[in-house]
Amino acid sequence: MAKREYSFYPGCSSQSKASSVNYLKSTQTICEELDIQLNEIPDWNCCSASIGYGGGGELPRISLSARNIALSQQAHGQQDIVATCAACWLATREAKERIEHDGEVRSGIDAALGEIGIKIEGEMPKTRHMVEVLIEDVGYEEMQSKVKKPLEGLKIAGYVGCQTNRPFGIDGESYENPKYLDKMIEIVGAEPVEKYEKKASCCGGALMFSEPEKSQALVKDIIEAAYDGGADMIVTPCPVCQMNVEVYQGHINKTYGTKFKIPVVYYSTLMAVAFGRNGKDAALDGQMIRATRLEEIAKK
Amino acid sequence: MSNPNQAMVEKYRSNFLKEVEANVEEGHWVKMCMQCGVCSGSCPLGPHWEHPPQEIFMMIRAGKREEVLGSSSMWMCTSCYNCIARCPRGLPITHIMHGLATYAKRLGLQPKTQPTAKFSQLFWSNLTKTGRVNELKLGLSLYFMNGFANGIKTALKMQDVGLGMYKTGRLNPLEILGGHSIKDTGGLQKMLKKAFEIEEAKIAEYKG
Amino acid sequence: MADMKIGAYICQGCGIGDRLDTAQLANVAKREGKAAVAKEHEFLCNAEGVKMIQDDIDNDGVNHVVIAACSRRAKTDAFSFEGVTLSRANLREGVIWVRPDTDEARETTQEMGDDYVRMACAESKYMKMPAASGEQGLLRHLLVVGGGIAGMTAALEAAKTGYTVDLVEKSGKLGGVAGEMYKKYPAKAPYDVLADNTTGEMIAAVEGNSAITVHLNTTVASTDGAPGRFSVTLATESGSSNDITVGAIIQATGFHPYDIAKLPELGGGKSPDVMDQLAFEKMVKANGGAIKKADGSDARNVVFVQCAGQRSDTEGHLPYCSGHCCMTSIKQARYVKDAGGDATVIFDDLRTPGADGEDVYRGGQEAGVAFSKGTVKGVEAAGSGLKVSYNDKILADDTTIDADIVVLATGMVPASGPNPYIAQDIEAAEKDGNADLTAKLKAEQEAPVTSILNLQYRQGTDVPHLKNGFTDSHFICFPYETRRTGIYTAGPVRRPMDAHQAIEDATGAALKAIQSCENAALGRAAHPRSGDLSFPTFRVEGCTQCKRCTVECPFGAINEDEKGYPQYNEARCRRCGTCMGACPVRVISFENYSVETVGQQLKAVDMPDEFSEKPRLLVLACENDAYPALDMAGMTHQEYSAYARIIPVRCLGSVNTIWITDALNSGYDGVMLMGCQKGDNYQCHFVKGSEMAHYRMSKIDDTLTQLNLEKERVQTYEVSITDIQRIPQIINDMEKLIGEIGMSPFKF
Amino acid sequence: MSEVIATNQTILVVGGGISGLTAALEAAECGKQVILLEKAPSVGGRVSQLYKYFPKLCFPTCGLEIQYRRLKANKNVRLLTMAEVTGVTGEAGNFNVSVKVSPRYVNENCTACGECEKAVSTEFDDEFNYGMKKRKGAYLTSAMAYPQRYVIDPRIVAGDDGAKAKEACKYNAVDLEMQEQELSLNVGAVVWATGWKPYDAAKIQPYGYDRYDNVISNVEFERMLDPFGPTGGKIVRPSDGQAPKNIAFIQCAGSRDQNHLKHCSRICCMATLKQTTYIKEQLGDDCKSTVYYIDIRAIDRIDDFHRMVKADPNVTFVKSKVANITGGADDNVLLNGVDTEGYHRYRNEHDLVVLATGMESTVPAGVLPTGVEINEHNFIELDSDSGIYGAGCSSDALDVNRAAQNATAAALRAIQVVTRVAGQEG
Repeated sequence: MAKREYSFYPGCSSQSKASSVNYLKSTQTICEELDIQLNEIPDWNCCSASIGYGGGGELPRISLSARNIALSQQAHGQQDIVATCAACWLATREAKERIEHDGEVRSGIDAALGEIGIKIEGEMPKTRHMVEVLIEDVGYEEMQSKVKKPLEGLKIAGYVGCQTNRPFGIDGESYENPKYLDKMIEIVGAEPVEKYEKKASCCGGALMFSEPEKSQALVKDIIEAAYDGGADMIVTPCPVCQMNVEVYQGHINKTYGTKFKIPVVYYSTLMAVAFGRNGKDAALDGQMIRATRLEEIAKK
Repeated sequence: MSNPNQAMVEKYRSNFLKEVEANVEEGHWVKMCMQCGVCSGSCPLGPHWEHPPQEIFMMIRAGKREEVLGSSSMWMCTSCYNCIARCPRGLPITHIMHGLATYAKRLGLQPKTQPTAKFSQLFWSNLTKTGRVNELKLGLSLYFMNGFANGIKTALKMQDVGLGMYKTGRLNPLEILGGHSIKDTGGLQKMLKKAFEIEEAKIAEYKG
Repeated sequence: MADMKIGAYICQGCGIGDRLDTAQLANVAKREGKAAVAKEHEFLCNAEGVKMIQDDIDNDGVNHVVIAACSRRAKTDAFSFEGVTLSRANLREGVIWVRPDTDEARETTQEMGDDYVRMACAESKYMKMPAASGEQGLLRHLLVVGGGIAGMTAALEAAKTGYTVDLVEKSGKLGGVAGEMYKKYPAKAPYDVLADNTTGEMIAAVEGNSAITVHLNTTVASTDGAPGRFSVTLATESGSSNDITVGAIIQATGFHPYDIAKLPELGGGKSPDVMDQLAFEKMVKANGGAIKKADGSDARNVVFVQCAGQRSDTEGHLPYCSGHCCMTSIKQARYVKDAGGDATVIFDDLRTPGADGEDVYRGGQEAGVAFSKGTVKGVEAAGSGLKVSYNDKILADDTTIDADIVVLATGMVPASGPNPYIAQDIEAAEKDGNADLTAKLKAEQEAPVTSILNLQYRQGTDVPHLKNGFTDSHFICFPYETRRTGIYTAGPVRRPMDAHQAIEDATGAALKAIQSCENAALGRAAHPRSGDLSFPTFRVEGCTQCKRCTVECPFGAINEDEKGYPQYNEARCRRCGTCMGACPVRVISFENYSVETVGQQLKAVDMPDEFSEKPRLLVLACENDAYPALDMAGMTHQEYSAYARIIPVRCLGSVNTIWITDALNSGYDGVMLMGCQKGDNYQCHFVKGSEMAHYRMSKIDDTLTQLNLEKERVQTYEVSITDIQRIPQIINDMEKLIGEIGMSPFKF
Repeated sequence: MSEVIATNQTILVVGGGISGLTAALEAAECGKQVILLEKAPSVGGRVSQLYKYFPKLCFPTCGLEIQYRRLKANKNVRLLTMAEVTGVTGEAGNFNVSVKVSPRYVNENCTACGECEKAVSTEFDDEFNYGMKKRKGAYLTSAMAYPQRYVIDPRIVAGDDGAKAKEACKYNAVDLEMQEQELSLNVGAVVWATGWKPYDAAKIQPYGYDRYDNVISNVEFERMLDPFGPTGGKIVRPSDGQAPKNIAFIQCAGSRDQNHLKHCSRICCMATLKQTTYIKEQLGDDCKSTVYYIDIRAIDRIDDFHRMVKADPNVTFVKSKVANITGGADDNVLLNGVDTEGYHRYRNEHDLVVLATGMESTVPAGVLPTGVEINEHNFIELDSDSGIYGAGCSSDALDVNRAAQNATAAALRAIQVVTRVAGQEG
């Protein structure tokens, strides 16, 4: 099987010692296993996520992604741009579509990029989420074939969240009840929580900072539903979700008197462990709430 | 005329819908709402909206300019895209809400203490400085956005989170010294300046 | 016709042979049924069985065929013989499938079978082959009344089918309301744009069509005759008249806009800038698209008030929705937008249905028309303009909006003639104690309404109304069923509708009119007894000129001659037999359906004596609903009493009380009449048949009293085709009841 | 069936539902030759699966009985069941139509005695009951089925059940050797009346039709009222078979929605209003209904039905498109949304939800000649010269009354074509 190559947009939170560096680490691990080569976009910049709107407005915000797209084209031609972060993926893909469909936006972007002597050439490359690469290009079957240590006995709530899911969706799955994460849980040998009602609910996203009480109330429901479903841990494809659901459990416990302590891991972590890699490669050391069951399996 | 707000009122002869269509991101969609209520019912922060999206659309049509632009409602958007996914008329509601919020902010009409309005500006400033987000600085500036005393309180409250992140290698205290940056920060800022200029030009003509 | 020769054929298939003694059945047919031929066959409906029968017809002179097998509704393809009468004894669905297969039941089951064979033979004996009267030939010529878009469409479509047409228009020009339109919606997707009014092209097509004769300034002075031979007198404004003969008639007389002066609270009649949709349309057309107030100044703000005086129970308002008004207001609001103004539509429910509706709605929004769900409280003059106060239901706000022009979306008032049954309706309303309705109908009766067709019919001058003046069919499945055969209404006179629907409607009506001509020429009945050649005749020497048949015919088919004798008008008749049921002296009959064909059946039943504990229940079941339900009871193996003897009738309206009297005199212990739902939501296929039967049976008590019999022995039921479990139950209940009140003493 | 004779003066009607039946019969009763094709084993279409019609609340089988009687009596109509059009070529006055006839495995000898059904045992989802019930491999669609002839499910033909069915039939009606046939028909005009299918409720993901037992579609609700249907005529919750006490109707479920059907399906408002009367009829005051709607479209003179239902204290109307459904206790569900009249948020618990799913046109792609215009809603546009005319719900989302009306008009257009052909050929 030939090596698969992509133009990679890691995003701010994946940088070294940033909040989802563990996501990057585990992703790199599974890419090794699956023979995927990620070519980082040189000098990429922040996408401004969704929350940047208040400062950035429309055109400046889109220009950020446009710069990344142009740089990707410059360095990697028409290679698909792949992001691991939902916000990065969404912002880039939305920018691409807006540039394509809105003439006024297009000319504004051309002018802005012109200031720094770069431009978008011809058709823009596809913009994809890492999960799409895994499902659509690699396929469940091939992923399953790499499993060396099935995660038997683990029950996992697949928490898809918002932006990995809406408005574009993964693999044509429904917005309300996407199943791909459950399928990924299954192929690594664990059991997904069925009817996980909160799987596509919002964790409060960027409002966690400005409206913590409101956001934490949403996170509480997400965790509660996972416990209700008998989950040992939660898995997610989104760095914002991962962080929001993992790191505020202490606060939520204080506010609501709950006793939450459920690990929240990335799919890439799960897969890295199942593929037989060690805890470090799987970035298990990045868990604030340690995923001890995974650690045990990784040590075996 | 130097007050853009007043300029807008006059330009559009009090027709707020036309103003929104001209100046707000995706504003031309507002008229397509058929008042079914799915967006309002779908919003995870719905109960916290003073006026949910669909009511805002109706208020725009009814010309309730101050009430809309001065509302904290749009700032409740978590960008979860539920409304967009479900809207039977395909309105890009998330973007319209962002657009309205930004527009209100540009005209200086947003609620002065709206935390998300502040945070979103902090976020933008943070990222545009170096081209990449400095999570530590962002966090700190956030804690202190409502003054020093409050900031200390919040920082203390968030201590456990910060410590946990630090221990797992997901937070770098050294970021305070600068942290991640793109190489071509100058270029980036030039680009953004241009983009801002183009956008400002749209409303500048009414600033007089 | 050759001598009658009955051939009875008894099937042994489907378990009949196992459950019944078919040799005995054959014997019964021969001995009692007087069948010249009686044969058993193990599988009568297969090619061999059918051939056996056909051979007897061809070679043996059998001309009255009795099939004792399955229901008359089954195997109709196989049992279809030309030139002979056909009677079916229902041994399968009607006997073995509704009785348990037990030793105890065997005797009574056999008795059922025997009786059904007797009945079929008796019926057969009194049946004749029906043949058309030849009263009218094929006349490929139609009268269309109304020169609007529906009338013109009907004329053009008929002409395209090879028919000639006289098109009558009361006014001096063709085009009607559609001709007044500034623009219209396109006939094809995308519907979110406006198209030019093409009525002018249609008028030119009509005027240029040699098959269509246009009569302007003309009305119909008189209409007589029947499908295939209507004689019509046309009267022109100038006083001249013109006699024509047509095969069928389409009435497309359209509507009047509701009078806005009745809506003073909405400014109707108070300001020239408050107008209805038609007036607005005319104004825009006259101004070539400019929106102008009465004083000639430009109107910038136009407010459309939906449901003005309609969908309302308020006295004087229209209780219905006119269907088109939301779409029309959106169109007109777009005129305003196109002219650079602002338009707001205030609605309750926005009704833009179907494939085109949502496109229209979105198109209006796209064009910038504002929509507001609300209730308008009032329209008042304010300065040089108008102020509309309303409750904004979305913002839950009492508010006002300024307007230069207010358009009231008022409803359509059908331009139908006077309701021929208004007197009857008033009587019924009075009987029900419905004072509101009575008052409303009386007001309608007093209002002078000009006749459209001037029918020279015993039952009035015009097409009966269904409700609120619309001449619609009452049947969901059969939208064109007027109660005047050969006269079809189309467009808004039939039902509120827009121009596109009116075009569709008129095209369908043209088919029905053409079909009516074709049927009349062959003497065939129209729906629902399509193709039936039998029609009523009467014995003139027995007739007492009592006029019951002419009054009770649900279709106004029967006229009276100068001596007061009935004239049946075959082509107007729907062959239901209500006249036959009405006749107190029993002189009316159809060739194959008469007082005798039924009366002899019920008399042919073997009547066990009073002490046998074997009662006999006569069930007269409407063939349209009750009988199929009984069949399906058989198919689903619902058991019912072995004492029931079921005779299908064309309609309960055809049941003559003599059958009841005869049944009681013959010793039946109970008589059950099963017909369709009557009343406002009638399901009777002949409109009034079931109701007439109920009325007549309400008078049967006297007979029972005279005979000293309990009233409960005769019951009339409203049943439906889905009463597959209920009908067996009511039969069984009757058996139980007889057990309680005892057997009839009239068993001789 | 090789003896099917059609000429360019024959009208082909495709689809034996209420529209196709109407078109075929109206044309035939004008003296025209008609071939009527039906894909299913029996005619009647969607309406045969309904309990009652609005606004009269009368029974569809009542009208069908009349139509079947007209059909039985009229030799001008030739009915072919289990027949599907695979291609149409040619032009008005001269079409060539390819038809695939699937084997029924039962020939005209069948007396509908039911012995084959008794003999077989394997059960399958019953299409007539939208899979809410099982039927055997030898079956009659319903007691009203016309033609009244059994069908053998192809899935049992090769097995034991096939042999048992054959053995049980004393009349040589079961023919397991029957093969699929290809027919080629020459006809003058085509009336296309293949009708509609209920929009797939599972696609309306926020409503969780595929996740919650007690979320059903309006067509399924309709089947519950049939005494011979899946629940014996009882309105029950699928989860536990209990009578519901608090039913929600969700309007525009899949209609007026660019994520689903863009058009308004016209009938769903009236269908819901009608269904509230079923509830009243069967459960009286013990069950409440709530109708969540955007606009109630009780068009024209049937608005009085709307007002009658509105007056029922057991029926509540909420102007709101429900945002989504989540699970509750006891298999109940929670409807989340806002009442847009004044903005009242709700999270209402209901024990049964009926989705008023819309009409999806079944006009096939790639079968009709390219000249026939099919619009974005998948309805056939009227072109009076095309010789192919959409009727009923192949032309628009229509109620039964309008479908019959429209089919009558379509029949005339077809007659005009064959009349012209007859005139030309003398």
